[in-house]
Amino acid sequence: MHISEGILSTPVLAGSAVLTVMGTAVGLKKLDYDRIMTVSLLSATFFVASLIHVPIGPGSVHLLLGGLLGLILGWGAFPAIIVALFLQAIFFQYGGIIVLGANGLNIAGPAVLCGLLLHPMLLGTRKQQMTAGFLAGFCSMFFSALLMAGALFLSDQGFLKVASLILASHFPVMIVEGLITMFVVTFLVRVQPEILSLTTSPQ
Amino acid sequence: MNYETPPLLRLCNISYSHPGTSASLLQDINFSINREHVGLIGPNGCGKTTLFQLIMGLLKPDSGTILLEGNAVTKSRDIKKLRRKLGFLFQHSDDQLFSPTVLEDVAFGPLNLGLSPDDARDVSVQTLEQLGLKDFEGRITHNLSGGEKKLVALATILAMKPQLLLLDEPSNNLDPATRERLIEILRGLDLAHIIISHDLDFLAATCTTLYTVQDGSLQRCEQKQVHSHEHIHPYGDYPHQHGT
Amino acid sequence: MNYETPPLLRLCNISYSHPGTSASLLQDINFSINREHVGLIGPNGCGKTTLFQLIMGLLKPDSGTILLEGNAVTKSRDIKKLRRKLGFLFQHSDDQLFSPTVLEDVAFGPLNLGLSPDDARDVSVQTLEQLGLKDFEGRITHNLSGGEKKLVALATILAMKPQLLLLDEPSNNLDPATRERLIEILRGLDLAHIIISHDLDFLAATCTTLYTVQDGSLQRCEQKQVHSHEHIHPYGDYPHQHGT
Amino acid sequence: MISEPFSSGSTLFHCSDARVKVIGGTVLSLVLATTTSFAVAMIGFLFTSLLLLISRPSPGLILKRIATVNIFTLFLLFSLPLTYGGADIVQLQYFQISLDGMRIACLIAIKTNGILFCFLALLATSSTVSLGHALERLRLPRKLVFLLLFSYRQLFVIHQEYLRLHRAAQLRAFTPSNSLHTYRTYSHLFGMTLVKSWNRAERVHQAMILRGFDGRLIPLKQPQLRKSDYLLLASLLLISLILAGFSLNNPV
Ligand SMILES: Nc1ncnc2c1ncn2[C@@H]1O[C@H](COP(=O)(O)OP(=O)(O)OP(=O)(O)O)[C@@H](O)[C@H]1O
Ligand SMILES: Nc1ncnc2c1ncn2[C@@H]1O[C@H](COP(=O)(O)OP(=O)(O)OP(=O)(O)O)[C@@H](O)[C@H]1O
Ligand SMILES: [Mg+2]
Ligand SMILES: [Mg+2]
Repeated sequence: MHISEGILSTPVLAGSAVLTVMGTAVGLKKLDYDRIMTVSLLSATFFVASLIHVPIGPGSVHLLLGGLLGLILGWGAFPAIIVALFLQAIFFQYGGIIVLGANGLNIAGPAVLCGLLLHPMLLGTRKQQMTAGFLAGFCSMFFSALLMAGALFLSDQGFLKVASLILASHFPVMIVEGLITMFVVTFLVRVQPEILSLTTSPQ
Repeated sequence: MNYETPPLLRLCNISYSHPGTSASLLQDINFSINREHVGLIGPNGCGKTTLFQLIMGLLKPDSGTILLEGNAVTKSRDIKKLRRKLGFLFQHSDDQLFSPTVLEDVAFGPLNLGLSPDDARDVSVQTLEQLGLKDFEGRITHNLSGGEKKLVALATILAMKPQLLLLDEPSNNLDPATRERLIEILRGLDLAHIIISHDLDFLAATCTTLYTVQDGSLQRCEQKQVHSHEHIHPYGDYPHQHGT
Repeated sequence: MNYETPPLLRLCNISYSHPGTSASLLQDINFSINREHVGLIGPNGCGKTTLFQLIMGLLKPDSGTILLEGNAVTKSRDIKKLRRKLGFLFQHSDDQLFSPTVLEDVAFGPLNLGLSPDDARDVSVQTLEQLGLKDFEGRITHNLSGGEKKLVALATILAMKPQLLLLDEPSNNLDPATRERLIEILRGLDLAHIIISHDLDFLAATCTTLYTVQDGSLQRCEQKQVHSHEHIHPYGDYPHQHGT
Repeated sequence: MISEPFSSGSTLFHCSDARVKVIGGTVLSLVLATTTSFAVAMIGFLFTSLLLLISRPSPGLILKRIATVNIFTLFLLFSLPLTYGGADIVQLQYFQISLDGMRIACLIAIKTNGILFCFLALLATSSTVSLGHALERLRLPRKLVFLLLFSYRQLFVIHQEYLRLHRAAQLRAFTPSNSLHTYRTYSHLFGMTLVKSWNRAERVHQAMILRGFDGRLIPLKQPQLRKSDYLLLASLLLISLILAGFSLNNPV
């Protein structure tokens, strides 16, 4: 899911960096010091998700779960994901510093968007909650892959076929992300609903 | 001699050191157990938990063999078989429970063993009843108290019908009443077990043989006659217990 | 009477129930402490930890007042002052250590109190030495053993020079040697403390007064004369201890 | 396990100030990332290879890292010549090989590795903590740096927590497969990890405010810039400037 350094063109790098800085700024602004510890820990948990490999067909993929983070944190997911991506760059050299803007936008943008749009559905029936969970996982992954393909295509029209190949290959992953996000959401609803801000937590 | 059935579990010359450490933590451990009730003591960090992890195949010994019913455990198939026969209760129950409700957690093992959902549920309900946790089925595991978690963790293991229990400091953090209940339960089970504990009274109540791990080697304690020594402390009138 | 200096800490009619629960957990707690060594016992879940959290201002009592040196603690400035004078050792050290290295963790408090980095470093090194943790400075906190974590957590608190220690089950999971060391340390400190523990022998060694929390109320145990009762268990020859 | 294997050592880069390395490394990477010139990319690559050699990483580990990053590069090297299109086409039996595609793929491979080496030599030789404090002194938002430092600190704890739960599942005969049961189980394992993190956050926050925390992390070490740091920064910036100049004059 990460684009490595050296692939994207300058305008794409610059444009996505600007958007990422804006998203992060909004996220940070909405974040007060009482919640910052929670966001740090969720950021770390998001990082840990990328170390979990689940089987898919004959191979396995690692989880992303951006949609879930979006559901939980809303705009706060933006800085949380940026930080996790930075740590991934440091630890595993996934992505890098210069493409952090592009990778951040690709992953955090859809995560926040899906989270904000789907969160109201969590207040509904059990079925609606499950649907919201599935859609959060599936759609955030779908839009991330779409943005990634778009970034490649905008960098160089010749990437068209490669980009669509990447997009297509992500479809099974989207389904797994959807299922896992759905199950985690129902888990949270039962075990500690205030994580999804479904009950007013004592603050 | 050769016609005897081999013991359920046997360790031959097991040595182990954690990667990155130079000195070896456990050296030439020899031990066998069939249907005994064994206690295991030793200072913090001497390698008791590590020994259990070696037995369960979670760590690989640097040298030595583990034998299950006389057969060396080497391939991953053997390890799977061993894990079905041995139940391991973690030092921290929090690390052992992960399903939303108690019933789901207890049924998880039986389901993995291939039971149908209905059978798995029956086995789980039975096990919970056996431990006096009848109304716990629908409770959220995460919200249970420490003592309740310990008992539920025990249920998740018993539901898989093991032949030998490895219990890592089961009486830790339990209040006197829950601790008594655990002793009753362990005495009621007709199962072999190895119990790690710093709580000698708990071991005295549940075990017949005692081993110590010290400086990397496992030694059987001489079974002296029951000793009695005087014991003094204030507030003796408050209902109390020694060694929680 | 009125000219006496007021006690360091005083609780007046404190009542509390967790939000969402109906029955109140603690009711009309009255208590005061100046320079005593107090032990606190009670079954799991009776609200001992909650009481400490109330004292430290982490939870707000439903009714009642907390007085620090005779002044009611109400404004956030008062709470800050209270937190400087009281040191709270958590039940789980893992939650209390959050810096990468031991030295940084111990220096965190002093730095926040406004000490210069050099002074903070000096205070921390001294505190670590005092607890016999001299070579621990550079160690990574999350790799320490349970007992070591507990001692480092104590160091982080002592580095802030509190006047009263609140210790929540400090002897849990400690081996006999570390436990003895902790007892020595606590006796060596010239500090008032309140210790929650299920381990009566530990309390007997470190406290002079004992309170119990039961059914929501705090009661002082009558200090009977030191009692002695016989005590029997096997393996008495293994160097042992009661109540870990 | 997660670790920072390159951050310990005693080479020039390990001893340099993290701020210098962040600025120098970012500027140099930026020049390499934006160049479209083969020559500039190549010179940059050679230069960062030199930097990597100076930082003396352990060979086995470094090769592994380079290999993981280059999986995607390899994918491009194989796919772009077949899919890129353009005017320069060579027919090779059934395949149409696009020379433009080949050229682009090679350029990308050089740039990717050049920037990677720069990163490994300059940034990976600092611990995450000193990078965090460096970023704060470079005026990054304090909240963002706080997030970075704290998620870094809790990472290991949370990962170990997950691993222990996973182990518990394994011991109860859990074998992953392509089934709903598997996905549900992973969700429960992750969900429980999440719940624990959430609750730990509150307790750690309490521990911090009890020790006088008011939103600002004060570092114990306040590194002072030395002469060698200024020298390193100057030479990194100079090289970047020269490369950037070349890059502007030679778009191809
Ligand atoms: N994964 C690991 N890597 C390196 N060292 C480890 C690891 N796990 C444990 N250790 C170390 O090995 C030693 C033995 O640990 P173990 O958990 O087996 O002790 P224990 O006897 O169970 O102690 P306790 O009574 O405190 O539970 C300890 O010093 C511990 O720090
Ligand atoms: N945030 C909370 N919301 C609701 N209930 C809570 C909360 N925290 C604790 N409780 C409940 O309040 C009761 C008292 O908890 P507390 O931690 O004070 O007990 P304790 O006496 O310290 O027990 P232990 O000996 O097990 O540490 C328990 O039943 C617990 O489940
Ligand atoms: Mg242990
Ligand atoms: Mg408690």
